[in-house]
Amino acid sequence: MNTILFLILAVVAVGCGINVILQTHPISSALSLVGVMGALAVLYLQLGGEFIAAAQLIVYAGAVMVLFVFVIMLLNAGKEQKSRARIWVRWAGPPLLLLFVGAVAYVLEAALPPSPPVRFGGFDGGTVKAIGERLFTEYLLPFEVTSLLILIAIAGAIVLARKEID
Amino acid sequence: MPALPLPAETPLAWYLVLSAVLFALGVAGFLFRRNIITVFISIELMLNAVNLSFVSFSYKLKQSDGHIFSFFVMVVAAAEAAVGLAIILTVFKNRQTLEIDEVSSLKN
Amino acid sequence: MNFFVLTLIKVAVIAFVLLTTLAYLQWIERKVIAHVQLRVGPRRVGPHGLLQPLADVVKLITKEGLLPSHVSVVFYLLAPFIAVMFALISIAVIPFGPVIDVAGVRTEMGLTDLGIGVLFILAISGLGVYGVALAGWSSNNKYSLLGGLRSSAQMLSYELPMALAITAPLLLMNTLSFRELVAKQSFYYFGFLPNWAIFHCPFPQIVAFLVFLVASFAETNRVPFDLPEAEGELVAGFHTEYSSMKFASFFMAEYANMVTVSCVATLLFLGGWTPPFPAEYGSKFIPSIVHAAAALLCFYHAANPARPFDRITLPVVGVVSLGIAGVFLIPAVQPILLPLFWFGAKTGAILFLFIWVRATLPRFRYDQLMRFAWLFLFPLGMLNLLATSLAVALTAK
Amino acid sequence: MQLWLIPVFPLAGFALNGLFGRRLSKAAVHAIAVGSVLLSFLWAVKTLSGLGIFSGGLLEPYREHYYAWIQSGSFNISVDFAVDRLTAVWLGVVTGVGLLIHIYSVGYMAHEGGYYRFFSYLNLFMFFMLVLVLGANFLLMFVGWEGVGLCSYLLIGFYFLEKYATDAGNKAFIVNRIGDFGFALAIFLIGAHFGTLDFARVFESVKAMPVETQAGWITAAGLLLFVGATGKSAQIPLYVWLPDAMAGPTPVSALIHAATMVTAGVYMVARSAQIYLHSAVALDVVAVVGIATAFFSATIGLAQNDIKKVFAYSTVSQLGYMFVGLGVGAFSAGVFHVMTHAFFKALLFLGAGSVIHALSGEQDLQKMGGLARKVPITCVTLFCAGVAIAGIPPFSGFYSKDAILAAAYGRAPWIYWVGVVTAAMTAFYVFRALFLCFFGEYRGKTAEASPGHGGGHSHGHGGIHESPAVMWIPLTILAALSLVGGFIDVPSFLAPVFGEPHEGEPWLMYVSVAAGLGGILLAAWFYLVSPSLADAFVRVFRGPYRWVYHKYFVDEFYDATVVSPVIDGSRQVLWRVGDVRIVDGAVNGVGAVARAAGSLLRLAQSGYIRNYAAWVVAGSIMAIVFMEWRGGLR
Repeated sequence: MNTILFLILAVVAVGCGINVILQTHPISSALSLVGVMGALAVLYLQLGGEFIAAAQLIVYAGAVMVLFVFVIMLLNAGKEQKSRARIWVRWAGPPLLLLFVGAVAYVLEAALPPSPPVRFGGFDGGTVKAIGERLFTEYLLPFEVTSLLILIAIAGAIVLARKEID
Repeated sequence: MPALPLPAETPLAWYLVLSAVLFALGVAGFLFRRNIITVFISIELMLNAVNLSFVSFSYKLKQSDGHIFSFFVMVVAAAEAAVGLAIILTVFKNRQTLEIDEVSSLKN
Repeated sequence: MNFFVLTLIKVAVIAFVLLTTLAYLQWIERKVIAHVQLRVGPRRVGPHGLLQPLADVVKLITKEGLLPSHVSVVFYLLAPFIAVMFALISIAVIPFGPVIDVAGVRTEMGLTDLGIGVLFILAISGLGVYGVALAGWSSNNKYSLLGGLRSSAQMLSYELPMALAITAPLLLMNTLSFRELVAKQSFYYFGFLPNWAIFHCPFPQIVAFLVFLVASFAETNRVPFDLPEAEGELVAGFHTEYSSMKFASFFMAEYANMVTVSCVATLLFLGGWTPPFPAEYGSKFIPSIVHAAAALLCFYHAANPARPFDRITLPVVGVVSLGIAGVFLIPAVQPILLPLFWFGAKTGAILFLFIWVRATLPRFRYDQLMRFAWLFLFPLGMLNLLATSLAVALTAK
Repeated sequence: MQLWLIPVFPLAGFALNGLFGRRLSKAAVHAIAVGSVLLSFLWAVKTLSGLGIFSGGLLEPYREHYYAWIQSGSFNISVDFAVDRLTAVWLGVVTGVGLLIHIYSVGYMAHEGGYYRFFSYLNLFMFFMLVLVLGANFLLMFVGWEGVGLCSYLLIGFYFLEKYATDAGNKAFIVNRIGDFGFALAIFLIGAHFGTLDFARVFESVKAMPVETQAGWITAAGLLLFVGATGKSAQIPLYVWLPDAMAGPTPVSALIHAATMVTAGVYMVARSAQIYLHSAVALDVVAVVGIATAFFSATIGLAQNDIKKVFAYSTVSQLGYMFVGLGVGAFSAGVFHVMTHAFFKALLFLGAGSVIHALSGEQDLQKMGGLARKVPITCVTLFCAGVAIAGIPPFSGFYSKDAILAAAYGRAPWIYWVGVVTAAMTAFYVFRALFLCFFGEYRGKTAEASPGHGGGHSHGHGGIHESPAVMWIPLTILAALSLVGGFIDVPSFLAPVFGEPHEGEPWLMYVSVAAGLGGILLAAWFYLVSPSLADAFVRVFRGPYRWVYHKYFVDEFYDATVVSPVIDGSRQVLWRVGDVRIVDGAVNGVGAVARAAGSLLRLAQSGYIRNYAAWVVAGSIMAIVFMEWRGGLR
């Protein structure tokens, strides 16, 4: 059951991921990314991350990507015209990429000690309660710093956006 | 449920490999796409992949730190998206293009 | 496999009830607005136009589904689907009543009860925007595009006050599951004043409730925040290019969203299916009394009808409602029906508010909309949240 | 006991006045300032009485630990305050006299600009002074030490629009730097040797050591500490800053440059008594420097015409006395003299201030005279101070000076005799100043503001007038103290700290008293009976008089030997060679290298983001491969 679900979601995720980079229109990429996020959210649930799954949907899919779509629509970004061949990228890119994937997979294979298989509910540290407790006790400082960061980001975004309004 | 030829319990490594593949896809998108927004989206894809591996590792270690890290990643990604998109807006307003290679005046 | 069967049954029941509700909600809206505006509204199809929704459905199904040539097909077709899907999904986590026994099967009213139901609702409502935005973008029409832009910006902006307003009662109740939320609101101060969130000590959530209501108006693109589909400016906004079932699904999505937010408001702030005063003071007789009163009204009007046709129809309605009143008196079914009644009553009240507002208020201007969200609602929600957390912190053991 | 409250009150006052004083009314400002000092005075009294100071208690030091300041391995310094009887004396003097002077300043500064500035500095000074005396280790003491130096600098240069004031401030600051450098070296030496700076621990381990007969490192420490003392307490050769420090407002001269700060050196030496007791050389140096300072500055005092300068030199010479007391091993006597001196010297300065106030800023004795009727209270109080400082029994100066001289005779008679002469001179110049000021006929013009006093006095009150009550009440209190202060038997009070004081033969006492009376009578003869005699005297001894009048040309000597070489050296060598050649050269060199490297690396920078990304990917791949190759993964 678990595995079937995983396979389905993995297929969905990878499919959408490929779609992200194959689609020529940014909005298609954005929506494919939303698909990836949805799949990942369910995977998080499988891994016992209730809170993170919800956050994934709310923050990423619900806010960030909507912002992307909004901007794409605002700029009315058209299709991307065919790349004039930058030759070395054409030839160096794909093998480099495969090498990269291989390396990462290999490292995972090598670095990962044999670990328990995933069962649904095998880990209950991801509930909102648990996360909240740790977030507001030992991770309090990072949390506050993050809020500061967001404040700065807001200010920066406003400044940047305002500059080209007037 | 009919019995399946699959393990009833998923190996953790599968999740990690999935995240690796997604990450690689993100890298590919970053490298091969020339629309700034798409490049940005690829970055988000990479971040998501990393989050997945965070969460899987925290499953393995039975600690919620991974979740907290990925939470921070999300928050930072949100901030980054806000600023980045604002920058993209400005670039577009100034240069009427989203071609990432047009925006190369930073050299020399 | 009992679980699957049960779930399937419940899905069937809820889907049927919900869809009928949606259809008739629209009839009610037309009627109410008509009466507000001193018209009579639909009354050709069936008595008092009661069959109008069916007629509409038939019409919408049988109409030709146009596919404009200049649209980007995939998203054009995807958009209404997304919209209606996310609108209906969120019903899944909403409980309508307590856990009950039906024919020895113990089950809860409502599909399921997530531990993080509230977060789920938030997430889904956040995703709902894609339908509208995509519709606006894909139908490749400047009005639609504007509609889509507006709706995405508007929904992003009103997510925040909504989330803040939701968070405040959660602080008091200290849970994320709707069922527990209701359980926490099922007591009475001094034996009669319900400790619903809006009355909840140490910090009544009236402000949060109001903020939530306003934000939900915006989230559902209802008047006075219906800028994405502002007829006056944008023809029909994001669904200008849509027709027949595709249009219908947008319509359905809007009403489903209304129902959802009303249910959420009921569960979060109005104590779900708990009666406004305890049973020992006779709250269990209220439904019967209401229906009986309705019946008497019908009989009175039947005695001296405004229209000849009423002589037949009104008594029928009266008898039916009398029957309902009787049913509510059967002790066996009371534990099932009473919660449903109260839940329906509260939700209905909020839905009526939606309609009423639509009949009353004019539309905002766009900048006013944004300013209202960021400069009024957001600070208000934030202050309320701060005050609540302070109160909770001070009164915590 | 909450010792920390004592310094914190003035600190709060400083913060309030310093931050908001500009917007506060004068009343609020001095209410805050005086109130804070009053609070810390009361708290000090309460604490001390709580420690049984008035009931023969506090035989052992009482200390409070607040927090660990510096911790590195075994060497750790904590912020502790400690009170023993020695500290108690200073606490009383600093807070008490400080309070009186604060009150006095309310009247004296009433017409000055920068009112809040003045009071906030004054409070800050109180804070640092209290930290200095309360601190339980050398470093904390050093903090207070530097702090009071800073405040002294700020307050000397209070009229920062006047060049001479700022110059005087700089002079005080720089000269003190020299002393502080010695003090710092002493601290390093002690820390290096004992691995701690805590008074108790240091002195314990010193006690365990043999007395050094010839130069050893204890001597070195003692001498270095004494260098610091000479700086802060204006001893030869570093006394030159104190007379110039009179450029500050008179209450500052009274509080900082007479009563409290300048005695910090005495406190430090007395505190380090153990070290000095273990080094005969250091002790003798202290005594000799002290007596030399006392004598020389007394001679200079003879010829000064600025009333504040006279008292300044007398301060220097009295400080010399104190060091004599310390140097001959009569620490308690020295401390005793600190207390009495605080009373009568503060009184002298405040009185002088009152006179100056009355004359609207006139400081030149030649332009005074006959003021006795104009400012009777000031006159009376000043004469009380005079008899006190002249050592006339039974007034306070007599007891302390006598104790010192007796001890000095016990150690080395010649010091005693020089001291007697000095005492005579002291009596002479003090009464010279008083007679010139109060008797004879008025030699000055009618009041006009002089730059020496901030020009603030060119206001309504016409003619010469007695000071307001807020000024003369402190005067009377101090007068009473300087009359009866001698009956506070400090030496036996300090016995637990320094051991019992030794009694001298009675004739010593008679001699010194006679000397004092002689001085007074001589002054009276010169300046009351036949004033012309003084001028004749000057004409006869023109040469010596010139030397004395010009303070032995010490300042000019320092200018020639120290100051200008330093300036030229830094200009020619440090700037031309060191800065331009070496430092700038290095900086520019680095820049050039960076530029060269950059022009190479620039080739890799295409400006195409995706190229960079490709580089990143390649790099990470290489990193992973490398890790695997090194087997770093398992």
